[in-house]
Amino acid sequence: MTGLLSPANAAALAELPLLHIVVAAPFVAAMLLLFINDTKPLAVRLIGVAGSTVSLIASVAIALAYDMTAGGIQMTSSLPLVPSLGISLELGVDGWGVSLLLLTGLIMFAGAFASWTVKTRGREFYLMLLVLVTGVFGVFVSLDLFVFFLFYEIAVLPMYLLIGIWGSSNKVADAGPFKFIWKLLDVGGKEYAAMKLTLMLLIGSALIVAAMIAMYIEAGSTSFDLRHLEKTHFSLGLQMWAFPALWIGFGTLAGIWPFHTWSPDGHASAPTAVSMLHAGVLMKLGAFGVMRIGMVLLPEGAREWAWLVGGVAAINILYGAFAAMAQKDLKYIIAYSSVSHMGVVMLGAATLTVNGWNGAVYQMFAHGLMTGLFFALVGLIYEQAHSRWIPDFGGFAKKQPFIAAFFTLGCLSSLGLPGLAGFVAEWLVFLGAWQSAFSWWAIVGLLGAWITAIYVLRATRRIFWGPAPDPKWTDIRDPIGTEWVALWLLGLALVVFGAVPGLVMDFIDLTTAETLPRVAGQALEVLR
Amino acid sequence: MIAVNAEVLQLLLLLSAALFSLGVYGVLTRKNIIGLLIGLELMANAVNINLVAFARHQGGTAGQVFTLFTIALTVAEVAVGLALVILLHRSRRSTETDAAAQLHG
Amino acid sequence: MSHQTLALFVLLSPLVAAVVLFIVAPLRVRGPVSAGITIASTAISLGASVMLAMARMFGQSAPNVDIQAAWLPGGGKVLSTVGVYVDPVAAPMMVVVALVALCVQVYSLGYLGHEPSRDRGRYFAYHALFAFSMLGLVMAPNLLQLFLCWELVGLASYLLIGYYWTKPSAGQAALKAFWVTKFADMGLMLGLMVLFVKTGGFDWTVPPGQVLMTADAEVIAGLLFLAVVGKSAQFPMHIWLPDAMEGPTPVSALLHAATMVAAGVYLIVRAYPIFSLAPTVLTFMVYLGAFTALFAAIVAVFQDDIKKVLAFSTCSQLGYMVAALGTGSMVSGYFHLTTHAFFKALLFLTAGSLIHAVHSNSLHDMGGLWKKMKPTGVLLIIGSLALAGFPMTSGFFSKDLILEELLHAGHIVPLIAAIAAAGLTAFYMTRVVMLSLFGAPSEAAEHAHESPAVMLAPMALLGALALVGGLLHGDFAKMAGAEAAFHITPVGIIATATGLTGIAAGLWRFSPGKRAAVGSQWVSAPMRFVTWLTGNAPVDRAFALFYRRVMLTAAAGVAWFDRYIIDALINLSGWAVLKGAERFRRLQTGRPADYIYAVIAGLIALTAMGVM
Amino acid sequence: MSAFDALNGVEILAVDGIVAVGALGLLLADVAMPAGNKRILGYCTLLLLALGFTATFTLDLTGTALGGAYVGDGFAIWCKRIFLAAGFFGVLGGMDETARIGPRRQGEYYQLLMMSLLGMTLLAGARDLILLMVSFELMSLPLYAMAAWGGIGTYPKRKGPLPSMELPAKTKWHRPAEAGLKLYLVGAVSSVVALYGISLLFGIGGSTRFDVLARTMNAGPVMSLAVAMIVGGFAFKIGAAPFHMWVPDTYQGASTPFVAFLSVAPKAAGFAALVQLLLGPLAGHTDTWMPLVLALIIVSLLVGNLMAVPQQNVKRMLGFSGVAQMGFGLMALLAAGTVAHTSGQKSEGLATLLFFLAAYMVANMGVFFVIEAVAASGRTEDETADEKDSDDTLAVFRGLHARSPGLALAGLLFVLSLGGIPFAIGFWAKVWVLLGLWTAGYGWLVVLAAALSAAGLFYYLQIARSMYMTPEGDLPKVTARMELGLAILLLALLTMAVGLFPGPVMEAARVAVGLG
Repeated sequence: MTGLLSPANAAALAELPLLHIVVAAPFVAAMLLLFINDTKPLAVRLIGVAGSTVSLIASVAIALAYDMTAGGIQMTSSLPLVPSLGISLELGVDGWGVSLLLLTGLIMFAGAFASWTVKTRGREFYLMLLVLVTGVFGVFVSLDLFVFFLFYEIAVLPMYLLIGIWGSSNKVADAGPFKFIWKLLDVGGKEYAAMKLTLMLLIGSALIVAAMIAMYIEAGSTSFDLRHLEKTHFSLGLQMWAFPALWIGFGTLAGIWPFHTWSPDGHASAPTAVSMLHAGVLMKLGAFGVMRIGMVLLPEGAREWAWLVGGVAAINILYGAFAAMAQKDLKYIIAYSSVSHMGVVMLGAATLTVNGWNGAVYQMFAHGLMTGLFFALVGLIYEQAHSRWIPDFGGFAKKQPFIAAFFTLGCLSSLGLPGLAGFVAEWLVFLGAWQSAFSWWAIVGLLGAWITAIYVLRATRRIFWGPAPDPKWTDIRDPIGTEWVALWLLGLALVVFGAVPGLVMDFIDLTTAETLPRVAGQALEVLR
Repeated sequence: MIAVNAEVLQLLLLLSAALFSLGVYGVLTRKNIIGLLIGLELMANAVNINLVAFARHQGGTAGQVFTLFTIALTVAEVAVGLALVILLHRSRRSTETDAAAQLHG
Repeated sequence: MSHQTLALFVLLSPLVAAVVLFIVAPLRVRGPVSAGITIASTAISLGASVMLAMARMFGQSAPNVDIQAAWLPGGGKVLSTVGVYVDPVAAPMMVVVALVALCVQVYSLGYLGHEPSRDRGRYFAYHALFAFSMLGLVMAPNLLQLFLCWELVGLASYLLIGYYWTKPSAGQAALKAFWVTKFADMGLMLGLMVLFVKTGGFDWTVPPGQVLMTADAEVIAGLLFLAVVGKSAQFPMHIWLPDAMEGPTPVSALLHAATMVAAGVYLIVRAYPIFSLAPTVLTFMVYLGAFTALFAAIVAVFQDDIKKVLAFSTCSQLGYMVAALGTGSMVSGYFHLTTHAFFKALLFLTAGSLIHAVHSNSLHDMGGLWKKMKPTGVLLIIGSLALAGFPMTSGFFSKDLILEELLHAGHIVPLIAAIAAAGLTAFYMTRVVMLSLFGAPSEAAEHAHESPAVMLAPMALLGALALVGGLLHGDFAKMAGAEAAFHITPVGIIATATGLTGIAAGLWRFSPGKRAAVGSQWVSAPMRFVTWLTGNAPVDRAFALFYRRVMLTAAAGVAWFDRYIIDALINLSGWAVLKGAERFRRLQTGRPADYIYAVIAGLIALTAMGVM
Repeated sequence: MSAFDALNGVEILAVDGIVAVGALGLLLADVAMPAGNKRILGYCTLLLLALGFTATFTLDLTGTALGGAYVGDGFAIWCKRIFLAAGFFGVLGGMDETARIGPRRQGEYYQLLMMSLLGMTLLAGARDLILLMVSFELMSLPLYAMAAWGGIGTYPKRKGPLPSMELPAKTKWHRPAEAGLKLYLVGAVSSVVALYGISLLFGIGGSTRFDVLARTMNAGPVMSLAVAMIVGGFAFKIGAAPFHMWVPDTYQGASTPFVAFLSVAPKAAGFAALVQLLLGPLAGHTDTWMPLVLALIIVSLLVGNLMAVPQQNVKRMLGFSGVAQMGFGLMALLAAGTVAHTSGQKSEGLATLLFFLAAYMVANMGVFFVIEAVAASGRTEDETADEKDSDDTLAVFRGLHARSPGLALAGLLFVLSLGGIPFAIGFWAKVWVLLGLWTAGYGWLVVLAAALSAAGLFYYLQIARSMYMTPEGDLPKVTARMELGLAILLLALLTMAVGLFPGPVMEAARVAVGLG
């Protein structure tokens, strides 16, 4: 997006409090919703859409205003929160932030429309959704570790209510010998899923707190400012335990194996827009945390533990792909595929190479778009068929040609077809993996992409292809009205950002090039 | 007046400890709240013996003043206790501790 | 117009058509509109390609067109570019692709005329996508773009094979094609990674001042060749190609005979600077290519489905090309690629014409069509002769060149295999011609009638090229910087004789009188083993077993593990806490006496801790 | 030396004076006032408490009084504010319930509350063993009586823990009496134990003055015994495990607004007493008491969190959760002790403790008031709280989001604050405590506490679940009465406001302990 504005105009744009707008817009919309009567669904929806539209516009404006020649962290502002502890609302954005803000803006905009059909308690739904997205935006623009964490928690918590209230329960595998457990916990129920998700993520964040506090104290107990912490050279002892703590803490949200089990149940139970946001954006918070906090602040720790991070990511890729292949519930397939794809992100991060990191961040972006599209589609199918059970499906393309087309598009991005955003990311990650100290990661990644091709296309064939659908599916249809928004927006974005990756990659590469040298150290010199 | 030297102090402390233990024994074994309160009194008196013994051993008045306060506190405490016992008795016609055992778990 | 502009036109016109058709649904759902846009765009491409190629093939002086734009950044530098690159290697392939694509598209107007308008619209949109990606592949300035388009043609293949998506078999065939080629493509990706690590770029030439070690070159070439095996249907990854015949016949002609499957061969041609540094891989190519050529030819003999015959024949011919490239002679393989594109596309189109007439793929249902469809029949015979290497047809020249190169390189066993395959090729093509045109007419064939002109015209054009295309061999070689004059050599004579023998045997065996010749029952007892191969059974079954036994079992195992071990551990801990708390709360008995016990016990514990 | 020297600096007892005079004034007014409108006494109490609270800001209460037995410092003043605020909210939120339980005797309730508060405010500044114990008892004794405050009702058949204890149907049963008795029995034993420990301290040090004790005491087995008894005795008051057994039963049995008060103010006072002793005369003997505190922390965290999990009664659940919360308070103490031990300086630990207590006060009282508001709406006019056995189970919150969106939102806010979720005051409290604890070198404890705190969300979210995820059925709409509603609103605003901008309050806490 460089060069779309003249430098003067871009500078003028950067003068606006864009970062504040992007964070505050959804929150203000949420607060407005408190004063709207629940009996006016259209007003509620419009406010929700308005909040997300302002954020989207602001995030695009941030991308336009970001000065590519200067690089670094821009549009900074500061508002002391707790001066005695050095906590302050430091906002600012770097290249990674720009790209992920853009992603969040897109997904939220699409999600606001995908939630159009929420039937009960729409006001509370939009309210929670907007609060959640406030947290997400906040994380991407925080320059203060503590505030980063605050927003992180804000983004995680509304999920409990969103899933618990508006979610749906799933058919899960037979309890087998675990009937006594299944029954007590109501495994497969939406409240089970919501509670599991919340507890796992928050217990993970306990580790983040510990590492955060330790880093703060070792850095002199004066400031949580990331720029300050970056300048601090943490002792090896601290790095050796704090990095894995951050990795597991943030990684739980990123779905690293074996702390991923909240993800399939959670995503499968969540309502459409929530799945979109959660798989599309929230899981990225985890990966972003590992990279932005864990790796950048604790470079030695990252180097020492890269073998484990990448190894687990490799497990993730294959494990998620295989698990997805065995699923019969459509949402579980997508959920497990997210586990697999987030493995690609973590793999890229673990390579500690330029290409790997570029790919990792781009994979966050691409996977966000893709999985957002997927969940929007699944939501549409589920709304009409009232089922997600693939063996019951078949021949849907007859009645849902566009859904079939968009689903195929998502599948193709998922399996890394060139021309779609997923390819750029996966290719760079695998390339980075090959350049890293652990070349076999690349082979695992390639295999994972191939297995992805198997299960996504198999699902496509089972759902959409084949003879005319069973007579019981008389009501299914193509999208109408606002349902189109998410599909076209995310579908086109997949193509555009796949064909012209530079639009976003230029931002990402800028930050990667700036931050990687301190993490990768000498390794970088050798490789390019 | 007997001077309380170190040996005597030790004896007195042992006495107080014994009394305290007796009180604890009473508190633990009595089912009746009145009996339990008596055990409590024994424990409180062990405190008094301690205080008096120390006061005599060290000289000064603080210990004796403290003892006076302690006696008052114990009285007040038992008075409130008895009031509660009466309350319990009104509703349950019993002064056993187990009469107040419905809130649990 | 400058050459730069022309080159951009070649690539961008189908791109624009594809983008417009994919995005603007109202245009796509109207078959004629979609067809018009696609054909017009392909025609523009063809025109521009021809202009570019003429300058390069006959003028010799035109500089290469090289337009590149940054595509991906990496560490502040440009990691890779995309663009168009036209050099003497790319130029003829551009023409072939655009020409065959145009022929096939025009032909499709007639062939699919009875399909619903909406479906035809979709079909032509896919064609536009294919034309763009195939031309992008051919004109790629580096191997990364070649790979991008390589995958996109795979997508087009998937979509076009699955064109009849309501047919379960078409769906399966589409998936199979995609999975197998995608698996092979891992080799290409990996090869590019190795190439990047070794040379710092994705170019097919080693940058000046750098040396590519032979071992590295072997690895890279080997990995690239893996992708070729998949895409160009070499043994044992050829299994997807026969199934791919589920697609409409014009698609088979364009993708699965003339151009897309030849992309593998083109990759070798393009990356020849690297392949030429890898002698082991080259030798392996010779043997695998020759084996595939013979194997597929044998299998083709026993097929009753006319498209399956041609599909195996394609495998076989691709084997020739691979073997030729393995000998170190780029020109011969490449030349065979172009001639093959013409005559095999022609054969598929004529087959389509026959199928169109009898509504069946089976040779059983044909017969006696010569009387009803003379023009088609003539073209089928021309195509068959070219494929059989009948003297002075295009196939004759290109095949001869290959055999000679095999001899020069000293690969005697592959040479024998190739000659045998040539004989078999002549034999099975004669069988096809005899059974379909001159056999006893079946019921369906009684009502057959000739195809419309819109189908015949492209066939005629291809037929002409199949006949005379071979005469271009000299220019072709010159363009590639080699001298290749045609000589009559012993090998050529033997090969031609073998081919003629094959034709003769076919004429004798399948002469109209011998009714029993139709179907596989003509096979004699010792040939049982070979008939077993006709179902493609062993390899196919091995792949199916791998899919079911390994992939699906692993999937089920992982899913089980996830639910009953990993997830169960987490559930178990939750359960343990809940149950434990339920137990633990009994300590809160409610009896005041117990509470006092707790206080005293706590005190004793604290005291014990304190004193110690 | 004049006889009046002891009165030097007595002006720093102004707030205590207000409370004391208020208590006596209420007594007199109660006697004089006609039975009909005793509710005015409640408003008088509010006024007095507000006055006292304001006085902590407007008057200079620092200095020494009573010949050194009483010291006014930042810590004491801050504690007083917490007590007075808790008292204020306790009265405000409980006004209706108090009037309903004993319309003619509500004056007594306010007197008792004021007496108890007097004990607390004195305790906060006590620097003398005698004053410490007297004020401690002054605080405790009224609470016993207040816990038992309530009517006698009949109940459906109840299961007892043992067959012999099962109550036949329609037995008269006085739930508050049981609550009071349990509080009393455990409390009396504990305070006598503490007293015994203090008598030993007196014996070792030879004085009742803290400053003297700090100089004269020598470590030894007797001291260890004394410290164990003192820590154990005061741990009862703050409800740390294993001295917590009264907590859930009393919470469940007593009237909810009183529990709101009981659950915060006396605990804060207990902490004040512990701080005075452990960081006063025993500051030099941290090796003696820190292991004990550490043991209490771990047991409290585990027991509190574990036992809260299966509770269906919200008040019981909050009781156990309070046990776990007290673990956090003790952690602050531990951190302060470590710093005192290593550098002999005042530390942030104390500031975190103050902030934690304030945060806990706000959120915990809020939850109890929400419970009260919901439960009260289910009662008929002539029913008193203790007569309905099930008005405080999780089920009463069913569908609260529809029955009263505001209350549900406030309730959500309070439980999230207790659970330590950002942008609520409780989050900052917990994080700050953990920060101090890490500085003190207990990294592993930080991880344990943070993880258990997150796991504790399981039961806090049960409340949210009941409010937001279960259908309301035919349960009626809820409207909180004015005073109660006001209390909830104020507390919610505090939770939000301090949660969003914790800086000034945290800074004030630091200043209070002599930092910054």
